[in-house]
Amino acid sequence: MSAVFGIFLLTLMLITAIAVVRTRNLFVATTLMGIFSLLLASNFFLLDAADVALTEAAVGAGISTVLFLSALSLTAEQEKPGHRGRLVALAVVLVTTLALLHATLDSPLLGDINAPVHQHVAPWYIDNTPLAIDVPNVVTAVLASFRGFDTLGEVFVVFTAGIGVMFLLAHYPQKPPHQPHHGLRHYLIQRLVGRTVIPFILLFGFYVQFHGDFGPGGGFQAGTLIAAGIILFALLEGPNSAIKVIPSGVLKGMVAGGALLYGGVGVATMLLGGTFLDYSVLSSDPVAGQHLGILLIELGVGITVTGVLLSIFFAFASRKHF
Amino acid sequence: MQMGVDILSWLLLTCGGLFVLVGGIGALRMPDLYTRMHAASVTDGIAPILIVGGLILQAGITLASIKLAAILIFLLLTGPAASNALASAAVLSGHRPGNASEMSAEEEA
Amino acid sequence: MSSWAPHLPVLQVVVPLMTAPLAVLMPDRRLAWALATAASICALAIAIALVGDVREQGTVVYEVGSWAPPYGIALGVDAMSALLLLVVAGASTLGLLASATSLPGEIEPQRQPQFYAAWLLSLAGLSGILVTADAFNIFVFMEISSLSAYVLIAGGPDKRALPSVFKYLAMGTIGATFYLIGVGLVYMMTGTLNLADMEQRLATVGDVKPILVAAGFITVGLALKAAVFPLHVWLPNAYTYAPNVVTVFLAACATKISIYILIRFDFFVFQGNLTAHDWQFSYFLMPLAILGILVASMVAIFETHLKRLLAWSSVAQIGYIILGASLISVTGLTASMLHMFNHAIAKGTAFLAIACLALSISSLDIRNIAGVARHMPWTMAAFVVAGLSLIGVPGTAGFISKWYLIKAALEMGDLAFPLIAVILIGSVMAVIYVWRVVESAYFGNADAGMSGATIKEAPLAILIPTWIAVMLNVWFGLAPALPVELSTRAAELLMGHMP
Amino acid sequence: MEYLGLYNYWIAVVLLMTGFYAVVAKRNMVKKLIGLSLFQAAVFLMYITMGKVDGGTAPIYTAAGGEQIFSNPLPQVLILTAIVVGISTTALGLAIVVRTKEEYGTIEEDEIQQIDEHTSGGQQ
Repeated sequence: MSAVFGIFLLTLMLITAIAVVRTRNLFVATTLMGIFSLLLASNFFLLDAADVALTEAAVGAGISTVLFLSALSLTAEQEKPGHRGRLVALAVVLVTTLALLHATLDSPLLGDINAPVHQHVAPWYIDNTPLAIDVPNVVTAVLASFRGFDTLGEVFVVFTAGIGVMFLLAHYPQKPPHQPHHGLRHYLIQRLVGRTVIPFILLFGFYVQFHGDFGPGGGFQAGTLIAAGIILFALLEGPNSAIKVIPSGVLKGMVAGGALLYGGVGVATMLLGGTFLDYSVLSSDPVAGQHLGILLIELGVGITVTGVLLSIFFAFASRKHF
Repeated sequence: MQMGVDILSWLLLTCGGLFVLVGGIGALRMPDLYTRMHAASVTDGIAPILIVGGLILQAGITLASIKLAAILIFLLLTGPAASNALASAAVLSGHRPGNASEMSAEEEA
Repeated sequence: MSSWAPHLPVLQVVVPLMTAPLAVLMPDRRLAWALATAASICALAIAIALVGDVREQGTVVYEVGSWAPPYGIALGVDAMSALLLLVVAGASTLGLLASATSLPGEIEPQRQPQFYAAWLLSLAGLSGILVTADAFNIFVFMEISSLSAYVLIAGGPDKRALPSVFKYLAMGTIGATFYLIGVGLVYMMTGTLNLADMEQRLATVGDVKPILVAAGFITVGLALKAAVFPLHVWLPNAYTYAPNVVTVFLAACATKISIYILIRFDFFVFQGNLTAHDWQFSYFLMPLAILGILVASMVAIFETHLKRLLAWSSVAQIGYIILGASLISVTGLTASMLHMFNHAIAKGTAFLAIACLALSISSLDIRNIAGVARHMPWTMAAFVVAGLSLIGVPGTAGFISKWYLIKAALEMGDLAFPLIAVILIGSVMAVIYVWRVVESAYFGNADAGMSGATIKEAPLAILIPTWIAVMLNVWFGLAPALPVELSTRAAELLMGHMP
Repeated sequence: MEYLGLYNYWIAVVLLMTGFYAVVAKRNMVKKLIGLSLFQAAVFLMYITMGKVDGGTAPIYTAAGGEQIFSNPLPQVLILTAIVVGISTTALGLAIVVRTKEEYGTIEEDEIQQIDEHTSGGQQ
């Protein structure tokens, strides 16, 4: 039965993707991308990827749409028609498509149990997580401990994007603008609804942050949700009052602090005699050490992601129309 | 007893589905922005109540039904607020709720 | 250092990685510069220590989080990665030393801490790629180094940097995602991500369609990232409009790391398991390399902007490196690894000289530097040595790798003659485009160019790193024992995986 | 029935090509970035489809315990990393687009090339 749902959602997703490419109005394209991300997230959920569905919904539908809209407000709304180089592009695309379709002919079918993917490394993770790390959510265990070095690299990718945007957009052609941008101040309904909903969004963000070991969740999703809550506050009350809530000095501290916390845990495990990011040395009982290690690095991830997403949004929002 | 609850929840889910269908067709068929928003807010208003109600009946008295109720409250709070924001933004950007012909002319210009 | 000895491979990445957030928090640009240079010098020291370990033990292995390789992520430093670690750390240290004088003219002081943080991240990303032995981990570090490279290039004063870095971002991301597709297909058929483990499990799977397509996607994706001939369009503009110091660092090592991944992935995983893959590999890459050498050198000859001329020369030299690798013989691979090392020194010196020139000459056009040698003797002397090394004149580093390349070509039997012809034609073209610059600088009449009064010799602070690079050029030209030994061991390691 | 299993992969391939076409053919910089995120989203779908096991559930040990079939956790971990890499690239790309708009006044690549040829013509 769920195969029918899968096929329906996938086809809907394909239609949205083609609509995104064909439409010339960029705002429409961005909204369709939001729909596309939501369909992709529900597809992931159908394919038993709960963590990835939560991330894709929060990042793809939420933050990505906010970033595109804030960039579009500073640039153009309509794409100019251009037909140059269409045939070359089609040729290149067709060649790659044939190559990929050729690859899928021998690949294992969806969900068949004895595909090579499920034989070697995956069962070891599923069996050893309760023993070595004793954390219900196997994905968080693999993400944070077994392949912790990947996630360290990932935090620094987010960190690079954060300082990159701040570095590029700190360059004002003229004097940096200080015009009072008061947001939707005279929209009473939205501000009231916002004021009631924002605390619950932040609460849900913290829940996802510390619930990452037991159910779908973790640093990235939590960082995105908390950033979304504060961005909603900035949209309603205007970026200036939001910057009063989180001044830029604190933001820079969060961006650098989270990454340093994650790396610091790694260096601490080295100082305590283990290898880099080996949490079992953090406390006498190895399993408790793993718990502590995973909790700390998820916190570092959450702080960095929140700091980066907020500083990127404020970099876009505080820019005047030129 | 279980039979009755199943039939009721099945009924609620179907009605919810129908209302979503009505809202979708309305959003397509209506001439201008504001009337389309009326149709679209059907899928925002009555349809979630029916569908989530049906699901709560299916889930019975468990943690899942409390979470479903929370989702319903969240939807009912943010849906109308979003439509209100959209409508006032449209009015601000000069979309007069005139008759269809003048509207389409203005859109073409 | 003894207590840290076992942790060296991971420290090579962690030291620059952890100092990047610290550099952002630095209030003053000089503090940020000092921190960045200290971290780079420390990375160089670790690289040198790792070279020592590799020469004793062959391969230094490190398990992150003490999980066994196929389950956790393992780091492996062998002769191949040790050689390139020296290149990356050395180029970064020289670049940072030169940035103290060259950067203030290009980037406002309050933005410099973020610039140095991006620089450290690029260094950490490149070292991470060289150190790790996990296919997906390579993708993550590739993204760190690419994103920070985009930030470094886009930060420059020249507005034309923006569209060229956008093209680089689009093509770089497509290249990285092609690599991700390739790794995904191989993972689908083997179930593991560790390179060594992948090779063993591939033997049982054999020539299945997804693996063949995966090899294709990985080769094309990495060729795109390495600016191999037909996919190089992003490189000239990106290097020309970047800040001068960034071009020194990126030209010296950024594209070579993608070639390193291509060679390591192909020889360690595919060569042993796919039938006739060596034939596919060489007959796909050799024509591209030959075309790259000839066309790029031709364009460089007619180029007037100095940095763009050297950027096109980089595309040609990448052609030499790919040519060496596509010969699939021990000498061929040694020549390829050697040329990665020697070209990094030669091109690094050339761009350092350009950075010195840029301090007193606004637009780096050949006509504008007429007769500049009289006012800037040291800078132009450095450029001449770099040019000689690019050509491959005996006594400079460039000669050694050209020599091994010709030796490898000789072993190819019937193909020998055309290959040697291509190498020699490439060198002759290099003579032409280097001579055009040298002739204008030394023999051009001064009054035609900028007025003589304003040009004065570059300050000592930037001349020291330039001349350290010149000394390296000559040193590794006369006594190439270390790079030759490491390259030969790397080549034997790679050829060991052949069927 | 056998081809139904490959339907996910075929949709992922067509999505990949839609994104790839948008990046290669479209001249508007924002549309290129949208194409890029489509291109990456398709790769995510391909990875997660590999990890599905028939009758399996999300790899989370619930209190109910007992013998459950879990889907493969590893592709999910890789895709969590790849999603964040995708959004970071998009954010950086958008910052470059905003800066290009301020410097050139347009975000269409053809017009930027004309402006460059025009100004560099003068300077050369």
